[in-house]
Amino acid sequence: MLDKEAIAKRIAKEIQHNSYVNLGIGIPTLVANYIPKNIAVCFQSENGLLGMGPFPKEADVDADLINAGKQTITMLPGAALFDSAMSFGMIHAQKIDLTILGAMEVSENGDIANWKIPGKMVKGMGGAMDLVASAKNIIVAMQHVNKNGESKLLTNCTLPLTGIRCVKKIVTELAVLAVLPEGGFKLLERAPGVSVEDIKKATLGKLIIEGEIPEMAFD
Amino acid sequence: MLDKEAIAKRIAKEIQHNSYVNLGIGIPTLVANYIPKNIAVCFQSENGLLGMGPFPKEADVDADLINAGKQTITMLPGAALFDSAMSFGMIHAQKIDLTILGAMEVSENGDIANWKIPGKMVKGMGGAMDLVASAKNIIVAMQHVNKNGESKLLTNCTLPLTGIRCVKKIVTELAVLAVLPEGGFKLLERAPGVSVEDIKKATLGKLIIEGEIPEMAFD
Amino acid sequence: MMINKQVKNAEAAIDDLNDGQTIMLGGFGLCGIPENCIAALVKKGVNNLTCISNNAGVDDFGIGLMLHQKQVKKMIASYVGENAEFERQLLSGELDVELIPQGTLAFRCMAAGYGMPAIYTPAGIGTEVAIGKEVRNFNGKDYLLETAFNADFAIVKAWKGDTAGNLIFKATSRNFNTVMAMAGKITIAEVEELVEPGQLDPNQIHVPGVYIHRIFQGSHYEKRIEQKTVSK
Amino acid sequence: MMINKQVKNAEAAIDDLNDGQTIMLGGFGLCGIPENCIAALVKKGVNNLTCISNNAGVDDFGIGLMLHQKQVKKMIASYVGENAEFERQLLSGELDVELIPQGTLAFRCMAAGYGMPAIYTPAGIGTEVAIGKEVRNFNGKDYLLETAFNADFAIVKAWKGDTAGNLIFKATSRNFNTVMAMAGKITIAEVEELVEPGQLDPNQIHVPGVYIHRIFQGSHYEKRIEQKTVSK
Repeated sequence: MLDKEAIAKRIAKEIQHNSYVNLGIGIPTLVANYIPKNIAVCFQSENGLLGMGPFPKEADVDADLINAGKQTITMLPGAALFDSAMSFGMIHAQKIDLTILGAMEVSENGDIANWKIPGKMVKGMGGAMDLVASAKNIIVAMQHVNKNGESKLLTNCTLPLTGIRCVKKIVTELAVLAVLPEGGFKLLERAPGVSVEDIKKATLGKLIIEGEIPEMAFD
Repeated sequence: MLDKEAIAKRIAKEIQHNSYVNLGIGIPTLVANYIPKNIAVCFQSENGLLGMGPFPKEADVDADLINAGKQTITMLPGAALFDSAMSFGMIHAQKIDLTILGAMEVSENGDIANWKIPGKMVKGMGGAMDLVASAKNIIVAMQHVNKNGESKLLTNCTLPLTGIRCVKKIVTELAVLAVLPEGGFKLLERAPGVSVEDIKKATLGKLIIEGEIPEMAFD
Repeated sequence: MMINKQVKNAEAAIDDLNDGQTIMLGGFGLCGIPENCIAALVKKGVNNLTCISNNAGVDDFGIGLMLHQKQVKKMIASYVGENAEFERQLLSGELDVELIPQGTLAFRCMAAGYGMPAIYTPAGIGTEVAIGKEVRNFNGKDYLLETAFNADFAIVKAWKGDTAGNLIFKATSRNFNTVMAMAGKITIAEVEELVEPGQLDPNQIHVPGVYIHRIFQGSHYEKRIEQKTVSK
Repeated sequence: MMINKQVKNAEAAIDDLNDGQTIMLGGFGLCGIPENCIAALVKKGVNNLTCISNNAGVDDFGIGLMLHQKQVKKMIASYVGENAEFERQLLSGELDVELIPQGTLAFRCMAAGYGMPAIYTPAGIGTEVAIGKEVRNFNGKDYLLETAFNADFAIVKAWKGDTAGNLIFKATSRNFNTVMAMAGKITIAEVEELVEPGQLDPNQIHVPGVYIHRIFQGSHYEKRIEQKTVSK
């Protein structure tokens, strides 16, 4: 079983050289800490920044420079600022190569629900619906089961959708899975110490297991 | 009969305090020379400038600073630069109060033709179709008749249209005329030395003459 | 002579902003919000407003101050988390809330500023956001038709401005301020530093003055930070 | 590590630009045109191109150089005056020409850069530009539906750029260069001055590097003036 940092570390391996990446709030934000030095990557913050850097030193905190999670941040050399329209324009024009975000549910055809629980507080979708409607590649970082022990990998989502047929890959504390174009969660890797049987038990949607499933490598 | 400078001078009187104005090529460009000192006006050049100033001194000529007629120009204090999309965006959003442009023909319902003569060279409409489709107020500066002595104020335009039902006022070497919402050229002023009869002869479309027609005043 | 948009202060700028009107408020979270104008709106006590803004402030700052006084009838936003009074008014039915995707919010402002009556966006396809909206397929992909906003006032906050109305923003405080500035029937800009025409580089202006109807230099900016995060 | 878009020169930048492709070329008149890339296209002799550009250059400069070599099959532009060879090819039927309103040209580029499949514009309503196009009424006004451009390459010219692809333009040479830069499937930027990341103020960048695929510092800019006008 992986902790949040390990999930982020595993996802970091998915990031390709020379790519533009949008990181959602939560585990996705941690991914930035695990990018290998030899990989050129540029992080977009959808409130209007490309080239987002780490959190600032106390003395460098600037109220006018925040990320989409409202956290104070810094800019790296080569950063560019723009407005919200251009930001979502570049998202819709697929200039962002990879989006990593959290989810409450993912269905076996790649639908995602992550913005609303009816009857409970609704905080709003923010930029998530734009990101999932347009991203070339979407990786979901989430726990395999919810607090009640119920699978979050379903045949169909039960919560209001954020987007349809968009998730390409899922990394959980138990496994790495691809969402196949024809539907189904294809098991790619097991977390250390996790058996295929454990993953089967935690997955309600169609799980596809072909051949030996390797354990995740982290090097 | 007015010369080109006098037509420009008469049109300059139409420009209101605190207005944004787009001037077309030809006579309209001359209008800028006759704005009273107490009138605040800002000229837009649709290639990307608000706050266009006079032509530069020889030493200040800059190939990167031209107007929509490709002439070298200057910027006034308070000028702003932008791209072609924003430029036409502000035109379509009616942020420009007045457009002054030339025409080959105007019809009595306010249609305008000024971009193409079939069979002859077609230079293109440039920004004219955008301007006439959106401007709050359009004044046409032109000769009353063409080189063959034919009226350019018609019942219907014969040349390919640039826009429909858009011209509000016309200033020619003979007269100032309003295009009425219900159709028709309403004669407002005569040029010095020009009779109502002269204007009647030169106008093919519906001419509306009510009461005494004053001679233009210039001061 | 350059057109002069300067007004004395926030009170003068919002003097004719009345009950029942629709207003846009720039900012993302508490970053780049028009603090002076919000304070003036609270003081003026104008009511039954429809507010278009990415967020609704927090309990005791930003639009939260207006919510506290129940000045807002309807809120159009993309994210409204972290605001207990907002939640209470939403659940009690006092407040009408329309949540829309953040890009849709930006594009509906931009459409207004560009004279486009509507735009197409893929955001929300297949979700409850699409309910009742026109869906159209272009090149194999579905899009929603979303209409331009129609706001009586847009209220934005810039870093620098000149009396001709030209604006320059700093860092990520630009966010929705540009597109909203372009979208208002009347646009009010408050700036940290107001200068004379000619003091700003025309090449660096983010919003040309033609979009701005009133401008003033604000004061006492608090610029509250929602999530102060630092690295050691 | 920042993504590096630098290529050696114009020849390297257009190396895989092939016969029959659609290319956008920035500039208004001869102001802000990608002189180095045009020279390289002429030298390479690539043919049957569809060119999208506001103008077609003059007889012996700009796109006129490509017309002279008959490299252009189709020209999409808003204004093509003052070009005798262009006129000859148009009248002889050698050249296919599509004239569109200047705003429509800008918006069809912008649509591509913003992921919008189409936009609505009032320009051309009631004219021959509207023939065969969908007309739709919004709020009592008619608009034409115009689709986003789909260009294999966009070639633009900026004043300053960094190796991450960020661009800054000077004065009115910005024109179509920004929206075309955002619209190309592959975008090439030539700049007068290429600097390292961190040398440009992030607040002043007109086109973020994410839109740029290749960038190089051009040389020997002629920057010809079409209409030199001076005051005494």
